[in-house]
Amino acid sequence: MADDKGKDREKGLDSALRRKLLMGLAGLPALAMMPRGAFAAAPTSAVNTTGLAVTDTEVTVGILHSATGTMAISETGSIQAEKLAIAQINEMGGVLGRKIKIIQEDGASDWPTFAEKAKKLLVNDHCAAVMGCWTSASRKAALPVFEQYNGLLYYPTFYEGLEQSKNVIYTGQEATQQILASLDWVAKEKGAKSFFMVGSDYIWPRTSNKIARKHIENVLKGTVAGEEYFPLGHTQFNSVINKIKLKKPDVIFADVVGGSNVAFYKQLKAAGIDLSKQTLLTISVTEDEIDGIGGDNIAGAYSCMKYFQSLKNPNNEKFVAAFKKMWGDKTVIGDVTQAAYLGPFLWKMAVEKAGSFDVDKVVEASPGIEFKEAPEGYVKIHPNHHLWSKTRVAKALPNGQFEVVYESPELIEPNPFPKGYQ
Amino acid sequence: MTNPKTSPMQSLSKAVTVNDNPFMKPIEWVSLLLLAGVILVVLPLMLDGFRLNLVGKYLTYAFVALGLVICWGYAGILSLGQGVFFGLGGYCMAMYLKLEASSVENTKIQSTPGIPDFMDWNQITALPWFWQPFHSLPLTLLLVVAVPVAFAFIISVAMFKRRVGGTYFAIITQAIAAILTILIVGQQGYTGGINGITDLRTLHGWDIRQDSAKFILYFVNGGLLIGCILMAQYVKKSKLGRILVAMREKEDRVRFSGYSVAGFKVFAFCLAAAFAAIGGAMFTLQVGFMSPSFVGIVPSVEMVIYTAVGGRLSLFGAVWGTLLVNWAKTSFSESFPDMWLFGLGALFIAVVLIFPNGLAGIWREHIEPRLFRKAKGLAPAASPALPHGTPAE
Amino acid sequence: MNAAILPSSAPIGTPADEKNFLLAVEALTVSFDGFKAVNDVSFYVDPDEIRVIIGPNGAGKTTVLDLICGRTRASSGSIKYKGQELTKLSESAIVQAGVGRKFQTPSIYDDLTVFENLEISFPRGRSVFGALTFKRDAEVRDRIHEIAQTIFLKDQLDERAEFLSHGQKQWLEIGMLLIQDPELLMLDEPVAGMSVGERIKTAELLNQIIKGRSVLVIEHDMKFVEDIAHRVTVLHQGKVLSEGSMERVKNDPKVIEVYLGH
Amino acid sequence: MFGDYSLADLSSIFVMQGFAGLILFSVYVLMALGLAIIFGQMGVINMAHGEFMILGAYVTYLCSTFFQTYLPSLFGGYFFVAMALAFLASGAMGMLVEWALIRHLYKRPLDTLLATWGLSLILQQAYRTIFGPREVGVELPSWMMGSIPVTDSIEVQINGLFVIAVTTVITLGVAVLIYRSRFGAQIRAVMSNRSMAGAVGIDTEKVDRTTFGLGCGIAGIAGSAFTMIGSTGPTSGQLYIVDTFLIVVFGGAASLLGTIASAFSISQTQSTLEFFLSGSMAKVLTLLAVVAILMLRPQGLFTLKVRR
Repeated sequence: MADDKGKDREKGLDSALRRKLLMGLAGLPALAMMPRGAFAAAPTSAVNTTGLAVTDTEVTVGILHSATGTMAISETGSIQAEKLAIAQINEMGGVLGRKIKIIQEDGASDWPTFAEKAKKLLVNDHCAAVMGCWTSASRKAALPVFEQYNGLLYYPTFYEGLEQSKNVIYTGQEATQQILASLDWVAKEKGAKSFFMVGSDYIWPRTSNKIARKHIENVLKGTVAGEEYFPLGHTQFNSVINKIKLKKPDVIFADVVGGSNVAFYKQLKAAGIDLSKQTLLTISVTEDEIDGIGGDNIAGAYSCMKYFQSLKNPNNEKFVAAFKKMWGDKTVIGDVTQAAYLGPFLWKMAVEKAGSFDVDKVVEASPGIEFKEAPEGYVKIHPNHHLWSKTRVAKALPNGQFEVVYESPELIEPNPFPKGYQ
Repeated sequence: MTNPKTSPMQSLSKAVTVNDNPFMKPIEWVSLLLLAGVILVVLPLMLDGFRLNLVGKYLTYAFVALGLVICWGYAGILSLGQGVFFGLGGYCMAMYLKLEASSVENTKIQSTPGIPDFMDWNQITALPWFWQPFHSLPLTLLLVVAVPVAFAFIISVAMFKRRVGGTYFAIITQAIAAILTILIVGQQGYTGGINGITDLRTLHGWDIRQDSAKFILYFVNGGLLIGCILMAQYVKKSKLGRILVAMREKEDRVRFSGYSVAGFKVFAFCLAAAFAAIGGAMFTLQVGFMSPSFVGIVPSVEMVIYTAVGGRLSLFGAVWGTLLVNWAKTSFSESFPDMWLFGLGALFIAVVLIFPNGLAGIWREHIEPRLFRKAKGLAPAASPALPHGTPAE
Repeated sequence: MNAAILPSSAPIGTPADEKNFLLAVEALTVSFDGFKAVNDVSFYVDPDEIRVIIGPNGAGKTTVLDLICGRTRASSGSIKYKGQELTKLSESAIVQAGVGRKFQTPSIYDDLTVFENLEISFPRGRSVFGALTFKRDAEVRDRIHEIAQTIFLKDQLDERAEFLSHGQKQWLEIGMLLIQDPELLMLDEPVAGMSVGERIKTAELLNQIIKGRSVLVIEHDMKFVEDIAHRVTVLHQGKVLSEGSMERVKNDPKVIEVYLGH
Repeated sequence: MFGDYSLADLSSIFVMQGFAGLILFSVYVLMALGLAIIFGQMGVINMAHGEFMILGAYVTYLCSTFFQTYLPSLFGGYFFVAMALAFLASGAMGMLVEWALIRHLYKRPLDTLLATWGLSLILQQAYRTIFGPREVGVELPSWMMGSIPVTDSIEVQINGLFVIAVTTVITLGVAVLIYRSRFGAQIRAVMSNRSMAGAVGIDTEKVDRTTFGLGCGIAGIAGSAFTMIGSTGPTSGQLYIVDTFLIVVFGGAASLLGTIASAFSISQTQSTLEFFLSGSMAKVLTLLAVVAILMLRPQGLFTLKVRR
């Protein structure tokens, strides 16, 4: 790393020449981001020693999600939440007295584009932090960029774990946080012994199911009656539904995503599986997904998340009202949307604790940061860069909302590399 | 074969012939120099490291487009599965880089150190056999081309021997792209699944993530591309190139002139696969990862459009087309993300309906005549080597 | 010359010595979904003979040529060319054995020049590797110019083939066969759609090129047939109806009935 | 794997599995029928087929919202109105596209592929702009949901029955139209010999346009019916395209019977494999089998051997 920087400096001269040449070129965007810090007054030079885009009045933060492509469905909520949080922070006076300026880039549901745009946000725009990525694939693609250029990413999605980076704060839950408590609940509450797992065929469902299987077999002493995966976008589930009928598991454990999700629940309902009698536990359905599935089709299923829109607490009521005011009455708020909302606040608090925008100092200040106004209640950053959070189980209602039926009594410690579950 | 009827006009022929079939006509040399100048001199001077790396990434697609000119433009074989070969080449390279990044030292926190991290997460405790060859760099460089070409050979021999052609071939290649994507995503223990093979660091000890490495790789990429253009030009100019054109028009006539048509199609398809594979490997090196999203149908069709925009019969056009579409994509999606798909869709339709010969056609029909009218006396030499006729079916 | 007319029911292998025939077609049958387009056809072509096949539409004439050159595979029967069985060979092997075929509509490469059209037909560099390394040397050029002279196209060598007239295209295709120097030349309606002048020139061309080879021609133009044919085979509904000299065929009551009956 | 189950359990599962296969078969036929007309009869490679289906789905969505808001008493029957409108909307769109795009490309089939791919991108973005990037949930009348218990353990999905019924009606309708009606005779005449058909007084342009519109309209009905079992979003159409083309090609492009036979064999293979293997592997094996058979028999299952 140090070696790289040395070389960068050596190349400083001709890159300045290149930039001048660039200035003459119309049509190439994003070329005006000169290191403005050079002209700043003393306080800025104190809070920004690494050439970030910080002026006396402004600090630049990037937002990097898919606004187009197949993932736009999921990522829109995150963009909205991050913009809301930033607007609220600016209203409160900004960060270290500086208003946040947003540069939004479109990852276009294409992983190299995420890497590319991440690099642009860090190298060209000198963003002090980036809120972004949604799928694991996009994060995996962008991660080396954040590590190489020492950027800071706030990643909102609940995900499979098995990762920990100096340059990322994970504001969603990792798999054990999300799954274990809810499995305990379903075993205790419903007396569940046998489970049937259905998932989309990619890393998150497979890892989550692996963790769930270990827990079911080793801790709950139950059985896994079946484990099935379908290609992303698959829409025919009748065969697996028959298999479920044959095996008669106590619990269907589902992590199907995207368009398949909609097909799965519609066909489940059509096949006469009554979710008020057959327990179904899902880790992939938030309020956002229910919009497409239809509340009627999934009513009665249990979802485990750390956040539901219907949570009863003053923080959340304020948050929901503000969100609807900004983005319209019809919008729904899912778990990831709330997690995305946390990012800007966690960053602001870490910056203020560090007294600096420098990534190294912010990272150093981050562990232990508490956010008491979080809509989900209370979160705290763990030294492993994930959040301490509660896990909740809620029942889907026909109107598309959830009714929380269980909440873990304590904050659950994030454990991205769980021993005994790998 | 001996010719029993010796002609009385042997001397005559030498006088009459003007068609001496040079490797490249003057105008083509100019085009080549122009392209090489832009890629190797102008762009590196003009762009910062970030933008240059982007152009480098685009140029890896140009390899695919180049192959499609031969395979689709000349031989009339439309493949909607070029992503398969791009991906296979890229994966071969990524496997080597991943093994190098997964040294025992780097992976000591894993339960099985020394294997790629995603294998460890999937409870795989030993490196699978088909990963073994990728410990060796020379072998990897060989396999980067050999694996995709062998795959292309199997597919194309099976299909062309049975005279599967045209639309059927296109649809079957598309299905193959779909199958391979599902397989790679599903076998995540061996392939890295949907995330692909990520976090690649060094090539034989040389850190490919640093800016200087990217700078050098850009030139390697550009050089390889120009090498491939020259190779394609050689093929195009050889009798084989003319046979491909002939085959596209009147397959039966070629067959009944004593040629095994399938063999020539297999060659064109394998050549296109080889180019795509080189592009894929360079992509992995410059971008730093490889994932199944470059194998599937959507990227494969997009690569066809690069060729169509450039002009499906023009080698240089393929490169320009690739650069243009990608540049448009990047700048459009930066400024009007919502409009981008409209633009891309309209581009597809316009290229088919209005500019079937793409950029190369526009250049030939509108720009070149004007340019060379001014430069007196050059006009005859400027006539293009490419046929003006209707595009391939 | 063996002028015997073999009845279609002749047992396979009757002819005393096959070696005298350039082409021996015996009991050839092909059916498309039960319809027998060619049904038990046998005929024999001598070296240096011009044989014309005539018959009403749908008689199976073109199918017979397709079968000989391998474009269609026979259901049963045999085709022996210089004693070699053709029904098992690939199309390109049949061509390389010395059988050339001209199609009904001019089948040339519009996008290439006349020179390139002829060059592709030049019998060298037919493998993939051979085509890659093929050199346009003096032998090739001389031969192409010679052929161009023969087919009246020496001034059009550098012209793109699509700009040729219909008659010139037919000649070009004949030239493309000629350059292969086949021992058996099969022509499907070589003068169809030609002007009178072109027709005369074509007859002249054919008479000039038949030296040292056999020619199998399908033609409707009776005047033209009379001009060139050594012998005539009449096909009707996939079977051989009559065979012999033009004079003899013309007076065959079966032939008269078929033609007048239509 | 069946050792632990009673005979009654097993037999009822086999019945239901057979029924699942039947539903999949109907879904495939419905998906492929429109394309069989467009690709099989006209030779146009319509990559936007999935987007025409989704158009039908969106029309159904609009209908359901409309009926819910303005005619709640008639909501139970809205689906039939929706299917008719979906047919009309997709059909009209198809005719427009034929006029603007396809008619220039009849001699360049591979170019129709590129142009319609472009069209599919435009339609996707249009859906996204109009309906938003998220999937929309289509409300169904309650009588269409759930299942009818036949015995204690055998249940029959109502929406499955509905799809089977729709498929049967549409397929019979198309068969009658193409093989028994005057219009069908015109279609077949135009497709086998365009200039001859024109010469005997058939308005070939009109026939082309109507045929294309018909194919797209059927896609619209399919999309409408699939709102019962699948998702409706801007990019949902892309999910269908590979399967659909494989079914048509596997059946032998020009044959309606072939399309049905191929849908049957593919659906049964996949449904059976899915029961015994994991879903992903079932899909891969099915596709591989189809591709392998197509390599051995490129003309597909049903084609006439003809003189070329």
